[in-house]
Amino acid sequence: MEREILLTGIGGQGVQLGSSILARAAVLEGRQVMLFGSYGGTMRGGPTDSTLVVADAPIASPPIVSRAWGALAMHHAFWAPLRAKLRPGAVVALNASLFEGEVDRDACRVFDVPATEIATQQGSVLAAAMVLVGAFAGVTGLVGVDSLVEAMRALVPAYRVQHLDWNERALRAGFDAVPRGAAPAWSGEEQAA
Amino acid sequence: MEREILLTGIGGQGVQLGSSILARAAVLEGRQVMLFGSYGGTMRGGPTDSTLVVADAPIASPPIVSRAWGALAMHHAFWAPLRAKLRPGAVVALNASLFEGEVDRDACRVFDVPATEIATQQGSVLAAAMVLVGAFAGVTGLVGVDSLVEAMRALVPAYRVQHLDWNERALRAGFDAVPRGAAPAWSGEEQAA
Amino acid sequence: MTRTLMEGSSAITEAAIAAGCRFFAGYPMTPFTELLESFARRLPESGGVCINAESELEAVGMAWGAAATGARAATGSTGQGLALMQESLSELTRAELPLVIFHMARGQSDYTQATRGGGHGDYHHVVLAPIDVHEAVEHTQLAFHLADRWRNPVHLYGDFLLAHTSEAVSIEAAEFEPLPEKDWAVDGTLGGSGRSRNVNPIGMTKGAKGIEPESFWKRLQAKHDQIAREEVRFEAEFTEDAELLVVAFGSLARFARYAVRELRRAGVRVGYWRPITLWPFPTEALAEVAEGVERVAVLEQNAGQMIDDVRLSVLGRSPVVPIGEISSDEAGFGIGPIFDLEDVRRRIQEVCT
Amino acid sequence: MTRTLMEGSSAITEAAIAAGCRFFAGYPMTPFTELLESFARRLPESGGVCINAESELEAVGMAWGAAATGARAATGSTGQGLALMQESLSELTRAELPLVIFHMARGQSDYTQATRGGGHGDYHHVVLAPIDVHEAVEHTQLAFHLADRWRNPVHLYGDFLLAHTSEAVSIEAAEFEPLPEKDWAVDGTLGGSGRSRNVNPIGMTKGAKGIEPESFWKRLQAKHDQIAREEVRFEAEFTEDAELLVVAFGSLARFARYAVRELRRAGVRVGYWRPITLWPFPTEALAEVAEGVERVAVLEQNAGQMIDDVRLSVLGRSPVVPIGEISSDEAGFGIGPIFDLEDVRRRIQEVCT
Amino acid sequence: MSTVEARGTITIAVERCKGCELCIPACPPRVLRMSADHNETGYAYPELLPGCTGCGACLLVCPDFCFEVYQYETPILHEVGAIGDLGGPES
Amino acid sequence: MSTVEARGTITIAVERCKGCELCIPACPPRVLRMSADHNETGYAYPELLPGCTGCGACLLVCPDFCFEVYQYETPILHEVGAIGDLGGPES
Amino acid sequence: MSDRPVLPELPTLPTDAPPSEPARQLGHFRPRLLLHEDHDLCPGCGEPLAIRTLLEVIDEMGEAENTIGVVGIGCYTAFTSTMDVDLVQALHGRAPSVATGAKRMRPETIVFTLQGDGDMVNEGLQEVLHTAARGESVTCVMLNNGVFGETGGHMTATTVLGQRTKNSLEGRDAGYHGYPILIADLLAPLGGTAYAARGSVHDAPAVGRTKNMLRRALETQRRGDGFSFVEILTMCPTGWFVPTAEGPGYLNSVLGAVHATGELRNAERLVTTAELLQAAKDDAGRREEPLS
Amino acid sequence: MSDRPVLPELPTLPTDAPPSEPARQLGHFRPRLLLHEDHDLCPGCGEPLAIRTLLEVIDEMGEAENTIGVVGIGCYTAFTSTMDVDLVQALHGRAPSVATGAKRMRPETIVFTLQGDGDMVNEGLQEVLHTAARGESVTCVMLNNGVFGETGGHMTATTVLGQRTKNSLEGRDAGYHGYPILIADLLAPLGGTAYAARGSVHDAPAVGRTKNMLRRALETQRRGDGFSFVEILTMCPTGWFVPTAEGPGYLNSVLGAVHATGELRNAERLVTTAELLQAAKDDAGRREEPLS
Ligand SMILES: Cc1ncc(C[n+]2csc(CCOP(=O)(O)OP(=O)(O)O)c2C)c(N)n1
Ligand SMILES: Cc1ncc(C[n+]2csc(CCOP(=O)(O)OP(=O)(O)O)c2C)c(N)n1
Ligand code: SF4
Ligand code: SF4
Ligand code: SF4
Ligand code: SF4
Ligand code: SF4
Ligand code: SF4
Ligand SMILES: [Mg+2]
Ligand SMILES: [Mg+2]
Repeated sequence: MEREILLTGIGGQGVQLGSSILARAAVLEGRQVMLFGSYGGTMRGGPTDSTLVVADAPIASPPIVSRAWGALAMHHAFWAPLRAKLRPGAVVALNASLFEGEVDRDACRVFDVPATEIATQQGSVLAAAMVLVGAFAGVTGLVGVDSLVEAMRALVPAYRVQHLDWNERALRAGFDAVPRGAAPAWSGEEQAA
Repeated sequence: MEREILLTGIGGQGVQLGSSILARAAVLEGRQVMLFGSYGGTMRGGPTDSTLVVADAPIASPPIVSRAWGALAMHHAFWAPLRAKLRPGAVVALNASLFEGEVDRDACRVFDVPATEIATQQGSVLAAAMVLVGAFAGVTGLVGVDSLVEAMRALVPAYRVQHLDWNERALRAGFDAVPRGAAPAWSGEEQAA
Repeated sequence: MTRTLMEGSSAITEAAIAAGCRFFAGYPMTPFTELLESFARRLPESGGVCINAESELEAVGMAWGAAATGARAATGSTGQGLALMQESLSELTRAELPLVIFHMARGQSDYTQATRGGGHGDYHHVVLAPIDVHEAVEHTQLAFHLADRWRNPVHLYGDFLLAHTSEAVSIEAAEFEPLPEKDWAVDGTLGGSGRSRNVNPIGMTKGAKGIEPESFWKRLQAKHDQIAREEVRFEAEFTEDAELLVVAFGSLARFARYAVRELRRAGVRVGYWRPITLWPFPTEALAEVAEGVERVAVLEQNAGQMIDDVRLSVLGRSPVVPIGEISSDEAGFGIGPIFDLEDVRRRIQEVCT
Repeated sequence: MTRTLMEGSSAITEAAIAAGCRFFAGYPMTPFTELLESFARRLPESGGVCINAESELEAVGMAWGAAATGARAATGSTGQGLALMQESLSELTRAELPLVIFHMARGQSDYTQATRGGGHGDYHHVVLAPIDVHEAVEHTQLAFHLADRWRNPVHLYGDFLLAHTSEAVSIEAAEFEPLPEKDWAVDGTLGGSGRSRNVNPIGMTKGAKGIEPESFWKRLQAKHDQIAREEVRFEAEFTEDAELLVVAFGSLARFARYAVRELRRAGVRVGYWRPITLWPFPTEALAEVAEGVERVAVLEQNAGQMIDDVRLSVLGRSPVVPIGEISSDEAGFGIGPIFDLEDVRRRIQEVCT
Repeated sequence: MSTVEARGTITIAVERCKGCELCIPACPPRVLRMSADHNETGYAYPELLPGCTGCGACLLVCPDFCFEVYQYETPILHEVGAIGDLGGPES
Repeated sequence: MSTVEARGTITIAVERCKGCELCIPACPPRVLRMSADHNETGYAYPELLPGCTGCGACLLVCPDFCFEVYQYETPILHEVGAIGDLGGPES
Repeated sequence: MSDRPVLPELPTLPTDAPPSEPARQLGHFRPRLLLHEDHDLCPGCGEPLAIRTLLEVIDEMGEAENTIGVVGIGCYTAFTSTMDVDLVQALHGRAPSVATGAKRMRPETIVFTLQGDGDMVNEGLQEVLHTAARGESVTCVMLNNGVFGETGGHMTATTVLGQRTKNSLEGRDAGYHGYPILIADLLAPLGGTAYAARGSVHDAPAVGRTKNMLRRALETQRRGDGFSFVEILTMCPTGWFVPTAEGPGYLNSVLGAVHATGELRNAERLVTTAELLQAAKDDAGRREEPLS
Repeated sequence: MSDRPVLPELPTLPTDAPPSEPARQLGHFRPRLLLHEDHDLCPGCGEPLAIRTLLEVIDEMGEAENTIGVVGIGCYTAFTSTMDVDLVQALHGRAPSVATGAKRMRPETIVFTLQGDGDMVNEGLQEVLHTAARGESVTCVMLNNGVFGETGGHMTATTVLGQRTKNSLEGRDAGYHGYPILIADLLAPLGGTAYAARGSVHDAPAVGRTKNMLRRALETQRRGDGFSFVEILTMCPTGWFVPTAEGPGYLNSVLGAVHATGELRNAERLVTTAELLQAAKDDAGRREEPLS
């Protein structure tokens, strides 16, 4: 089974870190993983997106996918191209605090997460992406929340150690903010805790 | 009729200037001309040679010839490769003042010209090549001596104006130092004055 | 064998270090920057040297000096930077220096640059074009080996996709057949011995006056002919009974391979063929395969570059048709809309008649 | 029409001046030095500017700036120097600047460099390869015309032999069809107008944010396709009933043509064919001729470069055999022993079976 | 209640502002402060308090060309709270 | 007749000499002069007159490595013509 | 966020429209020679300030219709499509040569280059030195932020010791990374150089001084006196990894402490950066002395 | 021909064999580290002298078996096949980078470059500046004859005003050709430079002083103090269009009057060429004063 997940947002919103955390957590849980992150130049504020494929066998899919099983959207700005790639019934976690405009709720299973609000409560507005990542894991069981936390702690660079605690709280808060396992990624016994 | 003429010597001996004078004189006389001068790097003293083709119709021959009708040799150092290219009966003018070693006098028509000696008498050892050029013209009638002088005056650069007189005397002395028309380049009526 | 999730650029770096790379120099330019950053971080930690060269010309010069001492050395850049290096790249070939060049292109429109170069004279570089991060790890080690084996520059042709794709890989030093001693390398010790070394690109021999370019160049030609015979690598699937053969290389081949497998499952008699070495191009292997097919379709992300090598292999045995095109994102990083499975499938199907 | 005896390098200079060349910059390297010297002497006298640039990179940069103002401009070098210019040469194509490049090679082993370049991306330069000084005079003027017509760099591929051969030529400005206004050229006057110019290689449009590389590059591809259709030039002799076709270019073609004529006189059914434009290579013309012959022999002074273009034209219609080889004098200036009529005749006869 | 004299005023292109805050310390009378709100792109932006002199410093240092500056023909007066709150120039 | 003391002497690789004359002014006692003859390649070359001090200056300035220099353990005397002809150091 | 306490009780004045009272407009959103004000450069970037200043000088000198600019490759390249003067986009490092070719063919125009430290002091160091030595009558303007901003904040040849960059996260170390090049000191003494100065945009007065330098440089060119050069220190908070609002302070205290601002050459007058620094120190000393 | 009258009446001593009287040999035809003495350089060329001196210093310092040389492209390249030290032949202009790579991989060796003015100050100007600023522990040796000798005597970036070259037959003109670059003045003040000096080979004492400079430069490298540089003025009668025998005089009076010889940097001590010239003038003044 190959689960393709797309993540989009504005540069600096933590999309790249978020997708790395999901990917690394999946590796920790023994999955096959492929992750492609594309960020424009380096100027703050441009579009940023990321493609993640998690599977239970070696991945044949190329790193850019035309059809995705799930998505995390931090902002409405880049929704249209993302929408075009979703398979029918795709699982979508979106940051309801920022997201404006229409979402096609019949075609996909949409979970609204007030990520920026939750993040602010947990200590930093910067951790909104963590909330969304936690929420996506919660809804799908793609990975467990402890793997997320372990992956996050390994990925945050030393000079950002002050972010560790917010991030952990944000991941866990996101995980808990959604109906657990409402859109499972794996069939029955494989489901993560 | 295409007349191929090879000139060789040591860099600085005036071979390039000499061949240019012959070539330009031929143009003055309405001939078709092709001249190829090859000089190694710029260090003084290396080998230098030149290939001249003079014809009475557009030239088909490429600028490097395998077979030559005539030759001017300022020094014995590069005689062997030159010799290999001479047609049977080729006309050879050599600087007898410097030339050492054997020359195959049966196969070619050799004219010994004490060019360095004559040049010294005419004012400068540097004009030896002029003597040889004059002599070759004298023997073959390839071009006339007045054309040679005119060509030489046009070619010597302004900052070398002091050379003009030596050179003219050397050209004329060479022209006169050999049996006039002994090995004619052109058939009857075309012969230059 | 622990697997670690690594971006292509990091994986290449680790593979290079595992292969004994001790020197790296480069100048930033996307998507080579990513490689430079990871070498700058990792090489000093592992006892090597990474210099943030002030320009590409200086980078390749530094790598030249390091390689001349016998150390395993590498440099690289992307299109523009590699264009600047062309003099050095062709002359390195004549100096017979084993240098690895990470040719991190913006897409596939630098195929000709990688395989023909723009240096002067007759010369060739081995060009390896990995399809994914796993193969990039393997090729990186192979590149250092081949460079030493042949005393010739070797390119690894990657792109933005490869640099930015993370996969879980495990990196261990690969085993290769033994290599000859580098007795030609300068270590400074032979001064005054009458046998001191002279690493040069002009065919000079120590003690001998002058040079003999013709025999020197002919010797190199013979070496390149031998490489062309011995180092050809390619990948093929479903070629036995294919009516249509799809040829692609590098990152885009992964899309082609996936699409061909899908079409096969759907019963379409389509085959897949990929040159792993872009030079030497697997001409004979392709000629053989092309014999039986009705059509050869070349999928490449450019105006038509590899297609010449395909035509030179097929030589009229069957029609060769381009199914790729110029395709780019807005930043020009080479992530064009052609990197799309459905698009690739459609392109293949369109010539499936 | 007075004829003056001129070395190839001087003749080219005079032709360039007759064509309205107003700017030249270069850095010495045999056999380009000869050209630089004569431009340095003659251009200022005729109201132009010649700069002894401090390096090849600076030379091509200066020429870029001059061309951007709409002036007819040229630069050049030989192999190594042109290798250094590769970034600029490919980007000049994208900046759509009409620049003439005197590609004064050391022999013929820079065929690939001239026709493929080593810059990045999809691009092409027109390459004219004159056979003698007369044709060099004609091609020099044509080069400036084509550069302006297509807003694309044009090379004149010469060599040591061309630079150093003197012939009696008469130089007069040639007539060509009228050219469009250079309304894209910067003259400094449009600041503040909202319509100021922007000569750039990245497909920027003044006033528009960002760039769209894909459509920009595709437009260039279309232009190059058109050049390839419209600017093909070649020379052929005795091809109607030839059994063997000899293909050669540039200086060496003069030897081949002479030898073929001699052999024809001796009754041998041999033909001669020469690409005048190395790019666009006259593929269709050659394909047509190759249809009827038994064999195509490629005479070039290198390890085999043009032969790929010949094979790409012939595409298996008849066997293509190399009859040239690497051949050099000791200084490496490219005057090898192959420049010998008897040798060339022997090579042709050997494949005449 | 007291009044503050304004010799000038400004307009601010709030939507273009990227919230860099360079204008804040640049204003000699310190009459700019960052908004509590965010613009469309999510950035806080400067707001004008009474006391602008029309000196143009904000315009000179704003990287996003957000300011136009005006000098009144006659200074105008703004009513404000206790003058001490202004946090004006330290002098 | 008089004598000149020589504290040293030299050997000259005449066939390698390219006649540049750099050694002539370099010799402090001015005991080198150019030959009237030419070597095989056609160049005039230096000849040694009595009075060499073995100072090595000629060796230092010769671009063609034509000199070896020796210092005698005991100076030797050469018989020469009128001493004034030597044209030695101007002092 | 600045440290100043927020004072919510103060009234906020409307700033969304021109004033209704009679007033004279002093400055526009953008200089006349900029086509529009939008750009993608980072918050707090110093480059737009320098570009505004340059364009204003050209306009004020009346040279808008007589100017050719040559732009290098860096973040400032984004302005090539919006600066409303005739422009040539050069390759990375090559602008001075391109400017040379343009000026030689259009000697009556004002020709300037706009380059970054990476463009000029790394990739194209020899271009600008040769251009200056040749005495080309062009003006090179260099935006110095001590990093390759565009590629993500890597060290350049002007990065000062101790400065944090993407590949010197602990700060540039002389032993490992070498020393910064003071490009103005290399250019100022060359025979062909007529004017050389170093300005900054860290605050409004600095912008004003920089504007004067640019004017003097272009006047030098207009007089045909030789090569002219203005280096401008600009903020790059992104590349430096400092909070946006701290950019100007960091620029002045860290980069400015090495690349000191002032005029290095004006016709025959020639001073070094070391002398500028010494003079500034003397000045500061004097200022600290009691006024007595 | 020299002006000195020929004195045919003096006896010519035999010089074709070593002396028969007991004598100590002071010097050999060639330095030990040269494989043979034949070379194709022009009569009166200064480059062989500089190369001899360099090789002698390496030998005398006991570093023959611990040295890597990197050679540029110019007439001196002919010596790459005869210098008996481990060598790397670089491309035109690239030697300093090549030396950097070699030194970093073999930090225990002495690494030098041998380049010409065309190689270093034209094609490779930025290489040597960056290498020096980086403080690479290598020694760059530059043979300055003010021309591209190898290509036939064209003007380089060091050609002095008034000097005749193949493309400045009337002498270099500042207005048309620009000004010469004093490369040692650019290198000496850089942060990474520890030693910089300019010598000459126009006569025997100058050769001796140059030898000392080379020794100090290599000692600087051996101590690991930073980058070191020695420029050596050499004759090129061919390129200058002067009679061979007049080469040394022309070198000293024409090139030497601009590129004045002396030490420009030794650790913290730093002077400019202008100061060297002034000092020489003062000296000459003093010498001309009556001793009283
Ligand atoms: C030949 C070449 N090498 C590398 C690059 C990649 N590159 C683009 S911008 C840049 C850095 C520019 O630095 P700087 O001039 O300081 O400008 P900044 O971005 O700091 O404003 C680099 C290295 C390039 N465009 N061309
Ligand atoms: C890239 C490149 N451009 C040009 C040349 C041609 N070239 C060879 S030697 C030389 C000049 C060398 O000058 P310099 O270093 O001063 O040495 P010199 O000959 O004066 O000793 C040049 C331009 C070259 N070899 N490579
Ligand atoms: S114009 Fe001056 S006083 Fe008014 S807001 Fe701007 S900086 Fe402050
Ligand atoms: S300086 Fe400009 S962009 Fe920055 S906060 Fe002020 S108004 Fe906004
Ligand atoms: S050793 Fe001294 S004295 Fe003797 S010949 Fe040589 S230079 Fe003259
Ligand atoms: S210096 Fe040497 S080459 Fe020159 S004349 Fe004297 S011995 Fe001959
Ligand atoms: S990276 Fe630096 S220079 Fe570039 S736009 Fe951002 S702040 Fe400005
Ligand atoms: S050209 Fe000049 S540098 Fe070259 S060998 Fe001759 S004299 Fe020496
Ligand atoms: Mg910068
Ligand atoms: Mg030189």
